[in-house]
Amino acid sequence: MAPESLAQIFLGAVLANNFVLAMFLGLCPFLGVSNRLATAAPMGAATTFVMLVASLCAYGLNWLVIHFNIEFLRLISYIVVIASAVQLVEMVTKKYSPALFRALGIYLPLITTNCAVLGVALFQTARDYSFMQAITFALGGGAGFSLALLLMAGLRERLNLASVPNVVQGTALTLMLAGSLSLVFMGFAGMGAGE
Amino acid sequence: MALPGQAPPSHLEEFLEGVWKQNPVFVMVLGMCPTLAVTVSAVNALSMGLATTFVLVGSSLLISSIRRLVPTEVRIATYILIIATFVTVVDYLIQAVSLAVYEALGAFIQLIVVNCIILGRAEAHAAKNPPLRATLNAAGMGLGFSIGLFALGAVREIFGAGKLFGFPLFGPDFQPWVVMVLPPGGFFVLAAWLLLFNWLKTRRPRSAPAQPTQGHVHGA
Amino acid sequence: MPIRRMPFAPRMILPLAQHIGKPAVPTVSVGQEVVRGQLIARADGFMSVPLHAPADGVVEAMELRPSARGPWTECIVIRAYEASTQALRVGAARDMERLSPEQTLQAIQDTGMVGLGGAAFPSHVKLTVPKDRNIGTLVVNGCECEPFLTCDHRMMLELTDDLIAGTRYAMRATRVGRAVIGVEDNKPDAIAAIQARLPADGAISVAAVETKYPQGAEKMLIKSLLDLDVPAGGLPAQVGVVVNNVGTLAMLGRLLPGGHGLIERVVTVTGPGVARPGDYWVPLGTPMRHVLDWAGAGDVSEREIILGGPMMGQAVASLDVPVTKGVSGILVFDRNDIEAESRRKIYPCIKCGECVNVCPMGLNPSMLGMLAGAREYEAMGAHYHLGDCFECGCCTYVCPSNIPLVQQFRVAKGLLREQAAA
Amino acid sequence: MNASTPSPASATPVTSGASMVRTLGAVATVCGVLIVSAYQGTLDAVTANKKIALERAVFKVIPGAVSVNEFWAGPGGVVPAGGAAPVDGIKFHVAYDAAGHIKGIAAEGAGKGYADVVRILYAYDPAREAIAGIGVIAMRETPGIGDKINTDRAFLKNFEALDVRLAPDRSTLAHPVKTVKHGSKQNPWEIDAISGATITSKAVGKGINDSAGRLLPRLLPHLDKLEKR
Amino acid sequence: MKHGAVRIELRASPHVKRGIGVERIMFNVVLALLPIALFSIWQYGLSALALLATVTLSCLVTERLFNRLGGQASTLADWSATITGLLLALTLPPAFPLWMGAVAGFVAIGLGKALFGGLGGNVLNPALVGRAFVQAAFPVSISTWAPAYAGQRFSEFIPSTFTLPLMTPPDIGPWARHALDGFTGATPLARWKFETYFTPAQDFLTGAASASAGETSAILILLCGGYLAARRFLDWRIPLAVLGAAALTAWAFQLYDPARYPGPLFVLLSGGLMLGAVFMATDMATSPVTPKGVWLYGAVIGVVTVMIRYFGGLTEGVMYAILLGNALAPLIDQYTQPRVFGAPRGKVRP
Ligand SMILES: Cc1cc2nc3c(=O)[nH]c(=O)nc-3n(C[C@H](O)[C@H](O)[C@H](O)COP(=O)(O)O)c2cc1C
Ligand SMILES: Cc1cc2nc3c(=O)[nH]c(=O)nc-3n(C[C@H](O)[C@H](O)[C@H](O)COP(=O)(O)O)c2cc1C
Ligand SMILES: Cc1cc2nc3c(=O)[nH]c(=O)nc-3n(C[C@H](O)[C@H](O)[C@H](O)COP(=O)(O)O)c2cc1C
Ligand SMILES: Cc1cc2nc3c(=O)[nH]c(=O)nc-3n(C[C@H](O)[C@H](O)[C@H](O)CO)c2cc1C
Ligand code: SF4
Ligand code: SF4
Ligand code: SF4
Ligand code: SF4
Ligand code: FES
Repeated sequence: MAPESLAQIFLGAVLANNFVLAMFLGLCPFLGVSNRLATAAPMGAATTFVMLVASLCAYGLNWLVIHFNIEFLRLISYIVVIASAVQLVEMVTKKYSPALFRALGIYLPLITTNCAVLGVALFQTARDYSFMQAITFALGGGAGFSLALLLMAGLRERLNLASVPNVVQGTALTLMLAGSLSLVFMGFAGMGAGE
Repeated sequence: MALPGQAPPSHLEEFLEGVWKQNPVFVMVLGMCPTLAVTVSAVNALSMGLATTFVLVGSSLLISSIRRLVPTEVRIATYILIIATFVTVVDYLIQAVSLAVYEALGAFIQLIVVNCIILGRAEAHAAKNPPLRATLNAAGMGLGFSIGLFALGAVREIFGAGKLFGFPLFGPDFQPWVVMVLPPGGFFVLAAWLLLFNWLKTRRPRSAPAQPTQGHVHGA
Repeated sequence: MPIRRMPFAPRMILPLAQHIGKPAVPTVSVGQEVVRGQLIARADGFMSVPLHAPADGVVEAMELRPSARGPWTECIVIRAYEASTQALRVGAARDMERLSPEQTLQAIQDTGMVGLGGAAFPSHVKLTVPKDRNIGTLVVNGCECEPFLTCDHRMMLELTDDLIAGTRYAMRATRVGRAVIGVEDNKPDAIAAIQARLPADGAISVAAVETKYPQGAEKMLIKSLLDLDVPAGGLPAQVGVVVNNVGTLAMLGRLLPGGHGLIERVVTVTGPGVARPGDYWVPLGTPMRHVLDWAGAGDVSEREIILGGPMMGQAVASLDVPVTKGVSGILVFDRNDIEAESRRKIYPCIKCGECVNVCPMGLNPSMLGMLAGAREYEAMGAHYHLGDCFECGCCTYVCPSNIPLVQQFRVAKGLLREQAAA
Repeated sequence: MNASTPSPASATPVTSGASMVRTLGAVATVCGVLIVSAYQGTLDAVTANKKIALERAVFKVIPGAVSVNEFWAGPGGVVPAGGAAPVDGIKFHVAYDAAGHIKGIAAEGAGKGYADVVRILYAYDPAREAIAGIGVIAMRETPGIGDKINTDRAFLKNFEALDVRLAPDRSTLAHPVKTVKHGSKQNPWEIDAISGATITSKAVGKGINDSAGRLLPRLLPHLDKLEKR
Repeated sequence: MKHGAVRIELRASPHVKRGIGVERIMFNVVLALLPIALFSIWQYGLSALALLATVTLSCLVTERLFNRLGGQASTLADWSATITGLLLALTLPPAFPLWMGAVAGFVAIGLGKALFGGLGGNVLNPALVGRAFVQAAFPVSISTWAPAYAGQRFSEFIPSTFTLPLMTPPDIGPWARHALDGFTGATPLARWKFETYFTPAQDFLTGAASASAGETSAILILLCGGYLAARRFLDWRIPLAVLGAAALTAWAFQLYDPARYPGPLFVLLSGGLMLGAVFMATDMATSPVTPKGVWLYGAVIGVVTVMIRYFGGLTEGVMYAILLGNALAPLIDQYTQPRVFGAPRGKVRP
């Protein structure tokens, strides 16, 4: 049971310790899929959802491995179960809610298990979060990921119309933006601390 | 990697591919999370590089040796299983060797599981080539990855702490650039390296108009 | 300064296409003598208007001559006799009171009247109410088309009775019971003059509107007079309004009763390069060179000559281009202005938002400009309503980065049009 | 990384379920063996490392101690670690001197700092009923600012005798441990913050206050049981 | 009359322009900044002067350098780099070592502007990018304040000013206390945050409170901003929105707990809010263009500033609030496109 309050956990994961910009989780999708606003929102939603699933799975699994005293199977069980859970969700949505699937489904395979998703599981375990804390953490992480994605997409769309030097095109540009955003988010450090 | 129709590359090329031509950090821009997260110091960077290399080589070897037996349906599942295994192993090895390093790298050791380089290699190379090639290629990739990490870790440690491998470089009252060991520093230093390479590319006379290193869409 | 007459030029050049629609068809032949006001080309169908001789003289040629827009077009060239006077002679007087709406429209077409507000759109077409619509109001556009121009102002002062009469004819033609004359509030004298002449029945009223380019744009004027929004991409008729320029109606009032044709119009000649600026009665077909000499701008060696106003007017390539029905003003800029202009450095868009604030159509020229720069023309049309831009030029006027916004928009529209066509 | 579902429509011939299960089973076995052997192989080394690390940490805050035992303090009393942990038990370490007498108690405290949670190990001296020293276990505070709590002499001096006496009813601290602005410490239960790093300082104070506040009331009644035997 | 060699100019309409160019706007902003700079020199003396000069120079040199690298003509003439330099310097503490100031200038223009394509290309306020960078790089130096109106400010420099490059500046505590006894080195915001001490308004107005150069002269800043706004060189709506939103938020909190939270006046006068609202939030390149967007943008900045001040770890939040506003600007623009004339009402466009 970690000392932080739910609010601190959530705000932290969104701002000061933003999953992408401060904790370096889920960078590959962040760098890869942040070039268009249209895709940013659904991508963020899908990721958030998957992170929630992962968090739930991990919480249960962790209890099991501790209970049966087989910690050495923790990682392998996490990855396998989370992966299959997401695939399951994917199939279910495809079957029962095609609309939702069209909106998010295409992104699911992209994120089935990226650092952000497994990261939620591992960090909540390492910090032995309670159930509520874990869920809050997952939601905050997802929100943070989405926020970063939206901001980045907006900036990149605008820069598409600017005369950016050739040398700076591509990943370098995205990284510079990410760095600057990360600087900005430092401003929220210590939110709710000390109280 | 050997495309159909063209002669397979020599073993040396196989090894060097990942070191330079397809360098995971600077060219393919893969596995960014550990790259940026743990490179606050050269030591951490190298440890992470080693750990990743171990997993790369191990999983590639195993996968390529059983590549004929695995049916397509469960291909990915098998790979994940194998990779996760080697990660768990390396996780314990590091704990056994040095808790300090273990603490420093934290969750990012276990996150090697989801490092795209590894699954990418498994699918794109190990599953299609004999063990020797697979191992060489994986080793090359590992080396390339380690070099990339070191390039970041070194710069960040030098600016951020005025040290390299823990040895002070500038004397006692050097003013550390804290930002370098903070998250933004990671982004900026990597961006700087990429800029440098892009710039060199554009300057080379015969090379065509600057070919920007493209952002890598996850798993695509 | 009242409107002055301008003598005939030795040669008159009359393009057969002075209006939107099908060109007129000549009814005279080379060498034939013509009398001032005589029909020389007949309307070719509904979407067309006839042409009349501006002076006594002889048809010297029918050939291709350069037009203001550049391409060469078919013209009738008339050599005017020295003796020719500028009195209106030819014409069969008619009693307007007894004409039916249809007959009135026919009479309007016969005078060869087009919109003098700039578009040169055949007035009888505009005044023909489509079956499915009913027009409630006739809006008379008494705004001065653009800065510098004064012709509409002068006509409101000097041809007030004609204006009222013309308005009545137009009302009958369109069967509307109500007409509003919108005049910018910087012309109180015009408003007073019209007020004094308004008929008792109150069918016609005059209203002052804010002086603010492009107040005269149909949509803006309708908005400020009647508070009606003409739908994006739509015509005034869709909100039950027809808009006519005061010049158009004044000329109708002046010509219809006597059954005369449109052979001269009031043109503002002005600008830094002009010695005797002012408004002139210019016979249609008078070459630019003649007008400039008369107004004392002949010997400016380096200059820019603009047909229309500074904001939307067209720079002309040749001094042989004639004054046509659509020309409301001639503007001459001299060396200094041109150099001042060419000294301006073009910067990237700094997102100051001036253009967005000023655009009367509520567009986002900044974004449109950047898209144009990136050649993303489809996006301009699809997401940023390029089609609604009516090229008032306000954005270019204010842009501190000196970005040629509206110019780019024209190109973009052109390309999109071509794509649509292809 | 991307585990894309192999679409049924893929060109490859569909393998029989049996062989699938067989392969997976085989692979799983191989992996199982690998993992377990790695686990077993490293177990001793790892536990040894952990013990050393722990002892180093504890001896640092409790100088003169030579051995350490781990306990749980539950609502019902204290039990040696290793067995099942009591519900919301608090782990603490008892350090003994050469003679086997209790030299001090060490326990963990944690509070939200500037960048992230700051985890510290504090030493409790039963004799003086006071905190006798602290050490940082984990923090992500800003180098040069927050991490002064490790090095700042003036700050560490706070913890040579930080008063954590229990209130008469033995159920709470007599005076909650409080971090005050730099230079304004008045009472033995106050912590004088590092100027410029007030937030991290507060995190430390909060960590001690919360942890000691819960641990001491449970622990002190059973202090005698902890003697080495 | 002769019609000899006539040269006829052909240009597309419009043929006239308002004629207020970028250079003109920027130059006026420089003019408007000078009084503020002079005031800060008057307050803090030689060190402030040296810092202003160094930072601005560093910005100009960097701009020129990147012109060279990019193979374009010099863009110094558009004055925007000068503005960046002056503003950056005005937001730094007077005791800031010069070499760090130079770094800030380099980062501001390089990372903040040039690499994004120069004037108008940048998405974040260059000056603030520079400041955010050094704040994260040298957190100690950037929160070390020197006393205003120190007796010998025109005869000697603050000891930390001439720190050797890459070296740690000396502790200026002793110098400061001897320069002005009873000097605590805490800004009004820090004193409020950690001692709940409400600095009286006149201290701000006279600039007696210690803070960044140029932070402490609210009235002067308002005057200079007013001049620009009057000449329509800056968009008055933004400062209004920022200050309004900040004041309202502060007022609400004060109602909630007057003992804990200061009033609107304190919030408006303290820290960099004035300078930020008037000169930095208004940076055109990094603020929205749509009428609705401008108000939203300002409001966000105002509220976030107060939130960071009240609940964040930092004592001052203006910089981060503005940068966040910049980052949001593209999104804001997207969702507040003006309504096209004649289009159905209340229709949002992508
Ligand atoms: C291609 C074109 C077609 C038009 N069709 C009609 C029409 O069918 N009915 C009408 O009343 N006006 C029509 N107009 C006239 C316009 O409503 C407008 O009054 C005319 O273009 C002059 O407007 P402007 O001077 O504001 O450009 C048309 C104009 C153009 C250019
Ligand atoms: C930007 C713009 C400005 C205009 N300004 C005027 C004006 O000031 N006065 C005017 O009579 N017509 C002006 N027009 C033309 C009117 O919109 C309208 O077409 C004209 O008054 C119709 O009358 P007409 O067909 O008799 O010319 C303008 C058109 C545009 C696109
Ligand atoms: C980049 C940066 C990093 C900081 N890191 C810390 C930190 O790690 N711990 C801390 O307590 N304060 C940190 N601060 C300072 C806090 O924001 C806050 O200003 C300080 O704790 C106020 O304490 P004081 O009133 O004693 O100066 C940091 C400030 C900046 C700008
Ligand atoms: C009203 C106004 C405010 C400005 N504020 C800033 C500023 O805060 N920071 C800055 O670097 N440049 C500022 N500039 C200069 C210029 O706009 C800035 O360098 C652009 O961001 C360059 O693209 C300002 C310019 C104007 C006209
Ligand atoms: S170059 Fe351009 S302007 Fe000249 S003739 Fe060709 S198209 Fe027309
Ligand atoms: S020209 Fe410019 S201002 Fe006029 S309508 Fe078009 S975009 Fe708007
Ligand atoms: S006026 Fe010019 S510079 Fe300003 S926003 Fe519009 S296009 Fe950009
Ligand atoms: S660009 Fe537009 S205005 Fe120019 S010629 Fe082409 S279509 Fe006509
Ligand atoms: S409406 Fe045709 S160009 Fe503007």
